[in-house]
Amino acid sequence: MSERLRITGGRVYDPRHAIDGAIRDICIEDGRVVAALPGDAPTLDAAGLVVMPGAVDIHSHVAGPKVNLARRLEPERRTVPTVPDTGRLYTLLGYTTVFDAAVPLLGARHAHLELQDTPLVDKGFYVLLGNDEFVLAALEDGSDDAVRDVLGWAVRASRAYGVKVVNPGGGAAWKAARGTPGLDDALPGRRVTPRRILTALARAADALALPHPMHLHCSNLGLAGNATTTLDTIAALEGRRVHLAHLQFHVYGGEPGGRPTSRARELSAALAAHANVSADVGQVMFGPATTMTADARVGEMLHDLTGRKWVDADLELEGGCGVVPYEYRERNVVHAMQWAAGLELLLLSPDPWRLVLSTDHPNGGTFLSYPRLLRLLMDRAYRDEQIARVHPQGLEGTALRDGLAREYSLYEVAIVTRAAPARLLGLEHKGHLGVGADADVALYAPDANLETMFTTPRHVLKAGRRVAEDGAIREETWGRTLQATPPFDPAVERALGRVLAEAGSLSLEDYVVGADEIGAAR
Amino acid sequence: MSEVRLTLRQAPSVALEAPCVRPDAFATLSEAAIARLPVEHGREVVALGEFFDVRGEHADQVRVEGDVRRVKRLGAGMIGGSLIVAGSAGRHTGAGMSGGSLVVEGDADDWTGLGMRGGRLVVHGNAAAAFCGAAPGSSRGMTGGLAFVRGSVGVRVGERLRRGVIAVGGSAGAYAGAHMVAGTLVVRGALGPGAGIGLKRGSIVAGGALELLPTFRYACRYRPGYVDLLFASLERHGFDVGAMAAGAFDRFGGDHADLGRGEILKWTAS
Amino acid sequence: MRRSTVDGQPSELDAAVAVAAGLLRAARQPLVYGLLDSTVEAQRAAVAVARRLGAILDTPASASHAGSFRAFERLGAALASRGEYRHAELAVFWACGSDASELAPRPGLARVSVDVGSARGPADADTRLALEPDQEIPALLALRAFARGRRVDAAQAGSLPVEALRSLARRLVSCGYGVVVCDADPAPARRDACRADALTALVRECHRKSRVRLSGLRRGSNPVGAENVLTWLTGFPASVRFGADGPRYGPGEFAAETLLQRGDVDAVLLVGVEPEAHLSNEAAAQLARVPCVALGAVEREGARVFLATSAFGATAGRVFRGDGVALRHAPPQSSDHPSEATVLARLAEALAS
Amino acid sequence: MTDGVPLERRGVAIRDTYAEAFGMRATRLVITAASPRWARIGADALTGFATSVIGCKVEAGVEAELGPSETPDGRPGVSVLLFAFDAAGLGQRVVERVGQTLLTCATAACFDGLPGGTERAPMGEGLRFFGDGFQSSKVIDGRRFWRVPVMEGEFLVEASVGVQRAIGGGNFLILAVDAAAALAAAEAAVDAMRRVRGVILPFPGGVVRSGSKVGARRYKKMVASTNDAYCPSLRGRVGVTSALPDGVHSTLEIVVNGLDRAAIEASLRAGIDAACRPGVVEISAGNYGGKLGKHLFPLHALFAEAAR
Repeated sequence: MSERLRITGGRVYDPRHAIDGAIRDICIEDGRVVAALPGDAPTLDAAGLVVMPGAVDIHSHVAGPKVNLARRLEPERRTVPTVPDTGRLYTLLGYTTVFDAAVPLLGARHAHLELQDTPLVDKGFYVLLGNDEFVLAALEDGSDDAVRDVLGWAVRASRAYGVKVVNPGGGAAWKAARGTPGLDDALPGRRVTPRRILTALARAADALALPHPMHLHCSNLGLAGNATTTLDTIAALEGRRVHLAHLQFHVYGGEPGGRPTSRARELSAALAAHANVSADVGQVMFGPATTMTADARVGEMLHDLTGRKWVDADLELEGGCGVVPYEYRERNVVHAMQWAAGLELLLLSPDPWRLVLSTDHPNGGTFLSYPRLLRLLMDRAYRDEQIARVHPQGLEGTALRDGLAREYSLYEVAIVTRAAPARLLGLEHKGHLGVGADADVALYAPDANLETMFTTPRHVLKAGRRVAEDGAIREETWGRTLQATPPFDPAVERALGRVLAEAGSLSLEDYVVGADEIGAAR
Repeated sequence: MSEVRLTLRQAPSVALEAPCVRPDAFATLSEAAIARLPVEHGREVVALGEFFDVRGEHADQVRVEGDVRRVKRLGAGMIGGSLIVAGSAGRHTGAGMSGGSLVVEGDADDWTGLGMRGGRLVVHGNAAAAFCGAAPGSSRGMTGGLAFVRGSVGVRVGERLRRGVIAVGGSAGAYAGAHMVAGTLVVRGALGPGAGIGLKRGSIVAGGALELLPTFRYACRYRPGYVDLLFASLERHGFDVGAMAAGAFDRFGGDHADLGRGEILKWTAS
Repeated sequence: MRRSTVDGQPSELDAAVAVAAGLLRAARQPLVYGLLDSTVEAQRAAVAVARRLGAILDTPASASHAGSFRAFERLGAALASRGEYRHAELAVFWACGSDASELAPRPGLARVSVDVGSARGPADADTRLALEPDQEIPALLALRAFARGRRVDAAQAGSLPVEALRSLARRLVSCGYGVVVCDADPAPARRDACRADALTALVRECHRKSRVRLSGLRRGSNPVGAENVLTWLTGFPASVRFGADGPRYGPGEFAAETLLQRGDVDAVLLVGVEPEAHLSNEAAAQLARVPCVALGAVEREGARVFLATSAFGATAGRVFRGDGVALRHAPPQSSDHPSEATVLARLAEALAS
Repeated sequence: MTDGVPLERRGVAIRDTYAEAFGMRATRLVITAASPRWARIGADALTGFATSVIGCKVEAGVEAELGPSETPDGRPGVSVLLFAFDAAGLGQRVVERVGQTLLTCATAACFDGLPGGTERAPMGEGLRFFGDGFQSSKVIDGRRFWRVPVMEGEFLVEASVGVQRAIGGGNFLILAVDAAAALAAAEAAVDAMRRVRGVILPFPGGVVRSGSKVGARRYKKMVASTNDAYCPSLRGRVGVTSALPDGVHSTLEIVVNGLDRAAIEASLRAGIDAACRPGVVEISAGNYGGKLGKHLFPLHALFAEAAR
């Protein structure tokens, strides 16, 4: 028996199809949008409501070893929700697809265990490469084809959706000698440079035709002067496709070792000039946060700042990770600058299809602050009120001082939270409401307070099921795990096996996640 | 002067979670409304009135009678008023309280005054483990107020104390004042092993025997002025400082395994 | 083949599950205890049962690992997966052995054994340092003070081997890569509330100047799995009560040992554990008086309901290695009995109906 | 009221005029020490050279000697009052004076004597930096104290002091037949007034001989100059309208600052009463025609109220 539903009379925002608030019916059958339904199909009255595709989070941290360490680290404040709550809370905001941005090969099985227990949303992750022995050995001894095959194997073995590169080569260098190599510095004891890692992996991701390009966390995150690194990185990619993660953390001016300032304007211009580059913003929101990153250097830096808890972990043959509880404060000059830099990027954005929303949950703040972020973008008066509250020195030199007037429209919001992330991810059936799309839909009641509007959708549908209504879960369904299936030459396994035999504590088979290890646990 | 009196009618068969017993909350409630407040008896949520006879209403003076050793979280989070437990109280009594007066006339169980933020907490008998201690993971334990125990306390009294004063008439178990950040802990009797471990700042005033950790270093013998202020305050609140009213203190600075800006003042009669 | 039993009498599984569900439902405060020798799949299923029941959920780690939980929550940790230990130039075995081949004797690895009372490290260590039990915490603090560059007064040090500790601290802060190995599930006599904290703080301090990691040895088949599964499903690694407002954490408070001693549970579901190995005599005696449902490969005497399952060794599933790496557990032999996960799923269904 | 009705005590006329006083801000410090002697030494040093805001920006004096039961730390003590025109200025003076005279004074400690005051000025907050990072603080019963390590041991000083509205410049004049009679009467008055709490007599020995008028005739820069109307030697000088009756050959003034009106009234009443003795012709008061301040103390009213 097919399940049908007609959503009637709503104002539809579907940027992929250039629908900007037109009154349309959306017809759903068996979890997909269809062109039409028989007249007797059940209806959901959406008159007066805003209808959007379910939102897609392109960069979050929701599953895997470091996320779970963070949960255990903070029983007293719980910034990082449990796995069941992650699925529920995302859904209650109208998000129906979520990607974890950083899972090491060795943590893939663990990440899938958590994804199996994550209800409601569709989900997946990007596997970490670029500081590991597998890629470094291939780069040193082999050809670009070898790197491509390592990448193909890694995505298949970990059942990942894409590939994430964090501080290319820098993680390995930090681990070996706490060094921070420049783009053309050879890593300690190696002939490989960050530039080589970067370009080879970007090329490999393209060669394998992964649906999402290389997802890159640039070097020198959080450090004064890192805007130069980011600009150099964009130049080094020579027009190859790349997605820059949490761009806000990489746009700082100032002297190395000094107080960072914002160079968001320049990065915005660079984004305009490079159509091959997309990014998510990594907005900082005031309040509690938990920093968790495969960039272990950042963990150490933040621990030195806070002097409190810190999890610092090394992973054999790969990098490691750092977890540090954090708090962003309005009256802290650096935090104010970070907050402003994110808003600058969004308000100066040359193309909403290439700069999308994220808080790098929970690094810049939790995903629960998305509605507040949307209000900041859409409501200038509210934004000005907030601007008046933050440390004034933090705003010096930022475009916020110029009185940026831009207010995002509902149409643009639908782009940066839905249509664009889906397109950047190569998700053909997400982020729009055309025929054949997954019937993931969020319906909002307009409200003068846009934070209120986006905090509690009136209805959320997942694969055609009415899963949430007015802030309560109505039915707990189970989403899919999304994975890419690039080809690779099995011969690469011999080389990988050699690396493991020399320096690992597991066999190659131990790295391979089985088909039976994904999908709903129950 | 009106008062709300709760008398245990039926002993709970397993622990009863009763954080609803708060004098500040009772101030605005009728007798019937108080009796309807929810408590958790194991997995069941039942009305307070199922277990207690409730007499009185609209008062922030509350007296609890009967054997309530299995009743947990009495007065937890209270912000004002007065709560008297006529006998011994269960775990987590007065946890997180930020104001008012809480008196346990008998003994107090584990985690009494956990994360206390203000007000006055008095135990006439003994208190068990983690008196005025810290919640798991929290960087700070008690952050304000005055708490004292006429009898002895168990292990880890005043862990991660941040501000406020804790006084113990008898002895203290192991790791008294562990990881204190600031504040003052006074123990008239002997202290168990590991007193002041991880002390960052703050003071432990020790009236009885104690074995110092090697990471404390001797400074001098004197009688710092604040001690007399503190003792005068304690006496005003009804805590007897005994022989420490005179004499001097040996000051040991530490814990040098940590920040090391705290002190242990060890009393000496001379 | 072993049969499930009800009151000692053989029973079909479904009938026994129905009796178990009735027994647990009738309890005012049930306890689900164990999960130590269980696969991740069984651990998940046990959480689901506990959640449905409104039970308290606990594992033996609440007693054996309490100090480590506390230290992690206060300070965090400096960890490494086992393969990393091959970089080690210095291994300090703190009153324990090691089963990691990466820390076996080899050129370039200096191995130090710190022996505390009768708790001794590897017999073939290069250097040994002997401490009395009451010197253990003072020694850890002195090491940390030395690592910070502080002095220790002879008057307070008493009989501590100050020079040996100073020398060890120097080695820890100057090595290229060091591993401190400790017993993270110590026997009851060695459960000091502050030992893990002092070890963690020491490693953190040394790590400012060198690279040092703490490796805690675990006991049981899948203790790290239990912590991980409980954490991602409830937010907490053990001692969780499913109350009216969701899962609540109560280390000590919701630990099986004290719950039993205080008579605060009136039914127990045992999964993947031999409780007597982890409980005091007093608590075990109370356990014997409480209606009990036990899953396992070996019938439990005195249990009202025994649900026969495959042994851990014969159950396919996933487990976590001691260093936190998830692995597939592929048993050499298979079992005719259903797995714990399967039986728990049936129990959850029976509770729902 | 007793308008127009002559009033006299023990044969001394009390002129029907008023003492004119002005609003100030005041604080009270409680100084304790190992002995009454050292408490007094500290208090005398702290209140030294603090007679008039005209020349030293603060007026201060000893209020009372305190027994151990009256002090926060149970040691012998002295309470002093300090007066200035505003809270900020008062706070600066407190920090300067406590730093110079009590931080340095053997065994002394210094506490806020107005702990209920909602308006606050920093004391230990400013002085703690002498501790060079070795200082520490304690909060006891909601009050914060700084412990500043010193060579002797520790200097204990409360973090802040309460500040309240107060009145400065309450006064009366003793018009006597000669200088000896004026001085004897003034001494008697001071002894009586010092028994009243809440007031200080900031001038040397509690007495001021150089009563002043507001401004000057000849020197425009002077804010105050000699009170020529009461100078016996200027009687009959061109330009002087003497206020002295015949037979008066010497005048002394008593100035009193108080925490409130009632304290000043009690103090004036006690002082005038004691000053009414042989050799004194008349009691008058410094009346500036309302130019000085808004607080007026009619002398006759003091005694009318006492009679009630």
